Amino acid sequence: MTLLAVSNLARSFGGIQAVADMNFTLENGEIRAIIGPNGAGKTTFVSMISGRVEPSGGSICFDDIDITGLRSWERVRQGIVYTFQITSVYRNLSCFENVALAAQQQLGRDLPFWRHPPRAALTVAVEMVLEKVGLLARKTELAGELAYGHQRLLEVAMGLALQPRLLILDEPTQGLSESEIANFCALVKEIGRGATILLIEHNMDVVMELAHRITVMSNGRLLAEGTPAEIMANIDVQRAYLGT
Amino acid sequence: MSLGPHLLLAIMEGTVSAFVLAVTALGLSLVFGVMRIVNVAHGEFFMLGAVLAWWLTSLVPEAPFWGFMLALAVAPLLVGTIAIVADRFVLQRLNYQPEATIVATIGLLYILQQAVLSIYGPEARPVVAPINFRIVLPWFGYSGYKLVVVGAAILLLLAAWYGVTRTRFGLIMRATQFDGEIAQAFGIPVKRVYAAVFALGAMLAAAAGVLVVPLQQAHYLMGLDPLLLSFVVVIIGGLDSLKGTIVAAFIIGLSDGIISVFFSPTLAKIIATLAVALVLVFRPNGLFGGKVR
Amino acid sequence: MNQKTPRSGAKKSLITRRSAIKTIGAASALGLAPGYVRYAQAQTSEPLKLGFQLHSTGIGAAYGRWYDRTTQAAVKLINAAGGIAGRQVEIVTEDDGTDPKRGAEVVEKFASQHKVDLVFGTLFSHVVIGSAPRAGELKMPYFVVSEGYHVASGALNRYVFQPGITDVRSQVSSMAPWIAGNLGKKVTMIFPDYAFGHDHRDFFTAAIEKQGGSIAALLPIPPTETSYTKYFPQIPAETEVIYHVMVGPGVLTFVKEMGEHFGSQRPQIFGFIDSLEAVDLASPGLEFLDGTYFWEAFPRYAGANQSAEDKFYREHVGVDGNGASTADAKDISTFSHMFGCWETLYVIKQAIEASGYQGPADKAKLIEATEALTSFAAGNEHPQGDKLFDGKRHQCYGHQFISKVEGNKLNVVHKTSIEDGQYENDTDYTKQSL
Amino acid sequence: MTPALRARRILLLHGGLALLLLLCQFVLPDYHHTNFVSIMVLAVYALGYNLLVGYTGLLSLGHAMFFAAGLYGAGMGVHYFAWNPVVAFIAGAAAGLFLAVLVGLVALRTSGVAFMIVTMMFAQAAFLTTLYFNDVTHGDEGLTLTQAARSFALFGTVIDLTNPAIRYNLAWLLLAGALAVMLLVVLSPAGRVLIAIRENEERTRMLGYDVRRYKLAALGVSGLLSGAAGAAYVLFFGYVGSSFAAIPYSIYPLLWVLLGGVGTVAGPVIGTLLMFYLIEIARDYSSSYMIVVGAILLVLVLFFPKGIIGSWRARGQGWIP
Repeated sequence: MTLLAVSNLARSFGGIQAVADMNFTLENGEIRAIIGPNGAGKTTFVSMISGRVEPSGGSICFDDIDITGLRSWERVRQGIVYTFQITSVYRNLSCFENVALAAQQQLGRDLPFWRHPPRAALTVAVEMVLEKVGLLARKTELAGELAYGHQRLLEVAMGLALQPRLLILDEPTQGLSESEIANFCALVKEIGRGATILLIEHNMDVVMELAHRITVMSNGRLLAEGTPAEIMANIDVQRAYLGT
Repeated sequence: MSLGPHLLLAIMEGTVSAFVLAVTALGLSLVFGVMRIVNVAHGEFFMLGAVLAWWLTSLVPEAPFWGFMLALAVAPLLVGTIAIVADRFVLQRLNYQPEATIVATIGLLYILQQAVLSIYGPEARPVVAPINFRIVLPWFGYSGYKLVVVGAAILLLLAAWYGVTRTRFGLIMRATQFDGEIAQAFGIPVKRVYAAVFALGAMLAAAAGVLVVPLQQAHYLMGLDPLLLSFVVVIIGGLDSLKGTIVAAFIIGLSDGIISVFFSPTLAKIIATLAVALVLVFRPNGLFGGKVR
Repeated sequence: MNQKTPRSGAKKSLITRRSAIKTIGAASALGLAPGYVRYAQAQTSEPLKLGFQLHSTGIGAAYGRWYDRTTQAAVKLINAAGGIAGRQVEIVTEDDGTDPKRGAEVVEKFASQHKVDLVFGTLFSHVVIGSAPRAGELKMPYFVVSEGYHVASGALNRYVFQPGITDVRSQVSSMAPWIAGNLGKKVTMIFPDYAFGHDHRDFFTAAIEKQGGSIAALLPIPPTETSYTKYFPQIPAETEVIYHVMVGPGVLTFVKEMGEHFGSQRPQIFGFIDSLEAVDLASPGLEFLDGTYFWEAFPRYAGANQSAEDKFYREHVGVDGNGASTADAKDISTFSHMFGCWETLYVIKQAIEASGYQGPADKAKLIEATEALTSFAAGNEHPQGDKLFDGKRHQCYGHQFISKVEGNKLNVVHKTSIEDGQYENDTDYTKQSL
Repeated sequence: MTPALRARRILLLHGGLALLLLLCQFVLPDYHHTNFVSIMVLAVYALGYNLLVGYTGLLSLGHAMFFAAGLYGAGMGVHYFAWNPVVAFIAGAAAGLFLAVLVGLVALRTSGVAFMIVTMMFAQAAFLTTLYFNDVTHGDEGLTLTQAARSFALFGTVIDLTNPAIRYNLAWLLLAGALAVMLLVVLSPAGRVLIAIRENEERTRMLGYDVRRYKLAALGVSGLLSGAAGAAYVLFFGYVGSSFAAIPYSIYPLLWVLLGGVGTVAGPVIGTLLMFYLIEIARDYSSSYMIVVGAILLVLVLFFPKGIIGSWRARGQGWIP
C-alpha cells in the first residue's frame, strides 16, 4: 500500500532550481534512503514533504489525502515527523521536558488546544520513549549538556514520542562514532517495525544496512531508484558521485 | 490660495523635508544594512547635532556664517566620536545581537537625551541661518535657507553614494554587509568596519540636525520625530536598500505635505503609521526592496 | 521617615526662621495686621508648609523655571513681612515632570510625606487634571496657576482653585470685541490640535460670532508637527485676521515660517503671547512680527506709564523693563503667566488669615474662606491689576491687554475691561460636600 | 527534586512575596502606602508584559496601547456611561484583550526585530488616536473620574475605591490573582509550549504545535493583564490621559521585567518595585532623573541580562518558574 505519493514536485530559490519535477512513492513499512551529492536537493525535497518549505509546483499525497496545502504542524499531526539535520533540541530544558513536549502534543492531539493530557499518562509515555533510546537515566539532565551522540538520540526520541507514521531522518548519523552508529542502526530498525522511514544519509554502510530501497538525487532531479544492489551497479549513480 | 500654487508650495516643502529625511534615514539604513541592528538612539544623534550646532555657533557670535560652518564641520565629528564610544563599550560587547541592541540603544537614547537636558537645559534655542534671504514668488514667499539645505543635503547624499559605491571603504563595507563571517575570513577588520559604519550613520544624522537647526530650534526632545520618520522611510524603502531609502524619503516627504492638504494632519499621521506597520508585516522588504537574501 | 524634608528645604527654613524672629518682633511692636494679632497667641511656631508642584522638567520646564523664581520672590516678601497669619512660609518643591501621573503622585507626596498645608503652582492643564482627583480625595486645597478653563468648567472638585490668573475662556472672549472692531471680522485660527487649542477654537469662535464676525478657516496643527509652512496655503484669501496660538518648542519655527510665507503682504495677525513666552522678540526671524498684535495677561515691556506695583514686582522677581532676567538680558521670562504664582500666594495668605486656619483640621474653613472672596484690589499683592473672584467657579477674572509689536518690543494698545471677559455657566463647586 | 518539593518551594516563594506585600500595608507610611498601590497595579502590567517577552520570546515595544486600552475602556465607561466600577474594570480588561488579539492577528506574522517595530508603530497609532478623538478622550488633558463614580455597593456594603485601605487590598488582590494566573499558565503544559516557542520556534512547530495560535493566546492574555492593570489604575487614581499611551509607557514594562528577570514569575514584581524607588531617589538628585532609566537599561543588558530573579535561578535554583 502506498503511504506517500509525490508528483511533479518542484522548488526554486531565486532562479536556482533546487528540486525539479520529482515523482516519488513510498510504500507503507518501507525504509527508504535518499542519497546524492551535496546540493542535490535532498533536504529541500524532504522539507517539502514535511511542510517546512513550500513547493513551487507539484503535489504531495499522504495516505491518499492531498496534503500539499497543509502547513508543517498540521502534517505532524497527520503523522509526518521530521528530525533535524542540525541537532535541534531545547538546550535549556531537561531531556524529560524535551520529550514531554512531543508526547504532550501526541496525546493531546484531539483535545482543544487549551486542554492537555493527564500528567500520569504523559510521564508514562515520556519514560517509555526515553527507555527505548537509552536515555532514561539522563532524564533530568539539560539537553544542551548532553554529549552530541545523546543529543541525536534525544532528537529521535522526540520524533518517536510523536508516534510517527512516516519518520524523516535527515543525516542522522553525521558526527557519530562507529559504535554509536551501530547502536543507531539497531534503533532505526526497531522503529522501522512500526513506522515508515525516509532517511537522508551519506554513510553508504548505514544506507546499505538499513534501506529496503534507495532513491538517488542529483541536481534536484531523480537520478535512479532501486534496491541497494541495483543502485550499487548503476553507472549513472557512480558518475554523479564522481563527477563527469 | 488656488490649487496650483498650493501644490507648488506643498511640493517645495515636501522636497526640503524629503532631503533632510533622506540624509537622516540614510544613516539608519546604513547601520541596519551593514550591522543588522536597529539603532533606536538615531534620533538622539540628530538632536545632538542640532544642540552642538547651537553651542558651536554661540562660540563665534560675531560671525554667524563661520560659526555655522564650524558647526557643520565639527558637530558631526563630535557625534561620530560619541557613536564610536557607544559602539566600543556597548554594541560590541553585545556582539550586535539584534534584540539586545535595541534595548541597549533605548538606554542610550535616554542617556543622551537626559544628559543634554542637564547640560543644555529644557529650552528651545534658535540658531541663525548662515545665509538668510527670502524668495518672493507671485503667490507666497519662501525661505532661501531651505534651498541651501536642499543643496547641502544633495552634496551629502552624493558623497555618501560615492563613498559606498566607489571607494575601497565602501567595498569593504558592502563585503561586510554581504556576510560578516566571510569578510572576517578574508581579513577584513569587521569590528572596525562596524564602528566606522555606526559612526558614519550617527554623523549623517548629526549633519541633518545641524542643517535643520536654523529652521527648527535646538531642543532636547527633538529627536523623536526624525527617529520615527526614519523608521518609516527605512521600512518603506526596504530595510537594506540605499536607493529604496532615498526613494521612500521622497514619497514620505512629499506625501506628508500633500496629504495634509486634504486630511486632518493627525488622522493622516495615524493612517501613515498603520500603513507602515502593514508594509512591514506584508512586504517586509519594503515596497521597493529586493528579494529575501 | 515621614518627617523627612528635602535637604534644600531644611537649610532654607533655618535661615528664614532666624530672620523671622526679627520680623515677628518688629511686627508685634507695631501691632500690625489685626488678623495677625488675633492668631498670634494660638498659633504654633511651626512654619506653614506650601507644596509647590513645579514643572522642572518635561515640556513645561521653561515656564517652571520662572514660576519658581516668582514664587521664591513672593515668599521672601511674605516672610519678611511676618509670614501668613504670623507663621513663616516654607516652600516644599517637587518636580512633576510635566506629567499627569507624576503630578498625582506629587500631590500624594505633599500630603502624606511632607504633610504640607496646601499645594499650589501647577501650570499645564493635563497635570492639573491628572492631579486634581487626588487632591480632592486627600482633601488637599489645590491652587493652580494654569489659565485653563478646567476649573471654572466644573470638571474638577471643590478643593481646586484658580484665584491668580484668568481662565482661557475669559481671556479669549475678551479679545473678540477689539479684534472685530480694529483688525477685521473674518478670522482664520491656527491652534494646536489638542485640548488647549480646542478651548481657543470653541470660545473664540463663539465670541467672534457674537461680535458679528466669522471664522474663515480653522487650522489645527498636530502636536508633533515641526514644520508649518505647508499649512499656510489653507488660509483663505478673504481672511482679514490670522489668530494664532502655539505652544511648545516649535513656536519660533511657526512664527518664522509664517513671516517667510507672507512677507509684507499679510492680513492682520493676532496671537497669544503663549507662542512667545520665554522667547526674545529680537530672535532671528521674528522681524516679521513687527506690526502684529498679541494678547498679554501682563505687559512684558514696562511702558512709559508703568505702575508702582509693576515696578515693585519686577524688582523683586528680578526682571528688567524688557521682561528679561536682570542677571541675563537674554533670559526672557514668562511674564504673562508667572505673576499668577505671586498673586495666588497672596490670595492664599488672604484666605488663610480670613479663615483662622491653624492646621490640616481647618481645611474646610480654608476652602469656605477662599470661596467667600469676591475681589482683589490692584497693588503690590496683585501687580497685574484688580480682579473679581467667583467663589462658585473657584476662578478669578482680570483685565487683559493687547499689545502691538513695534521695534522688537510690545507696546500696549488696549486694556480690556473685566466685563469683556464675562461668560455664562452654571458651575457651583460650593454645592459639593467638603 | 521531586515535583511535590518543587511545588512547595514555588508556593513558598510566591505566596511569601504576596503575603509580604499584603502585610506591608500595616507598616508603610501614608505616602509609600499609596506608592505601593501604584506599584502593585503596575506590577500586574509588568507580569502581562513578561508573559509575552519572557515566556514566548516576543519583544513588544508597544504594550502601552494595551495598558491604555484598559485605562480608556474603564475610564470612559465610568465617565460617560456611569458604569459600575466592577463593570468598568471588566470592560477595561476586555478592551486590552480585544486590542491584543486584533494587533496579534497582524503583528504575529512577524517576529524578532520586525515585531518590535510593528508593535511600536501600532502603539504610536493608538497614541495618536487618543489625541485625534479629542472630543471624547480630551486628548492630553484627559478625563477625571469623580470620587462618587468610583464607589459601588457589593452585597450591601459600599466599597469606595478612594479609601486607602480598600484600594490597597484590592490592588493586592489583583496582583495576587495575576501572580496565580501566571503560575498556572507557566507551570501548565501550555506554559511548557510557550517556553518551547521561546527556546526554538521552528522545532516547536515541527512537533506539531500551531505556534501562531499559542502566540496569539499569549499575546491575548498579556493584553488582558495589561488592560486589567490599566483599568485598575484609572479606577484607583481617577485619571486617564493620552500620556499613558505614549512611548515611555511601552518602555517601562520592559525595564521592570529586565530588572526583575525575564521569564520569571516573581521578577516583574520585584523589578517594578525597585525601579519605582530608584527613579524616586534619582528625582531628589537631578532633574534629569530619567537618565537612570537609560543607565539601568544599559547595565542590565550588558552585565545582568538575567535580572535579579533570573540570576538567582541560574545559581542552581532551577526550580524557580
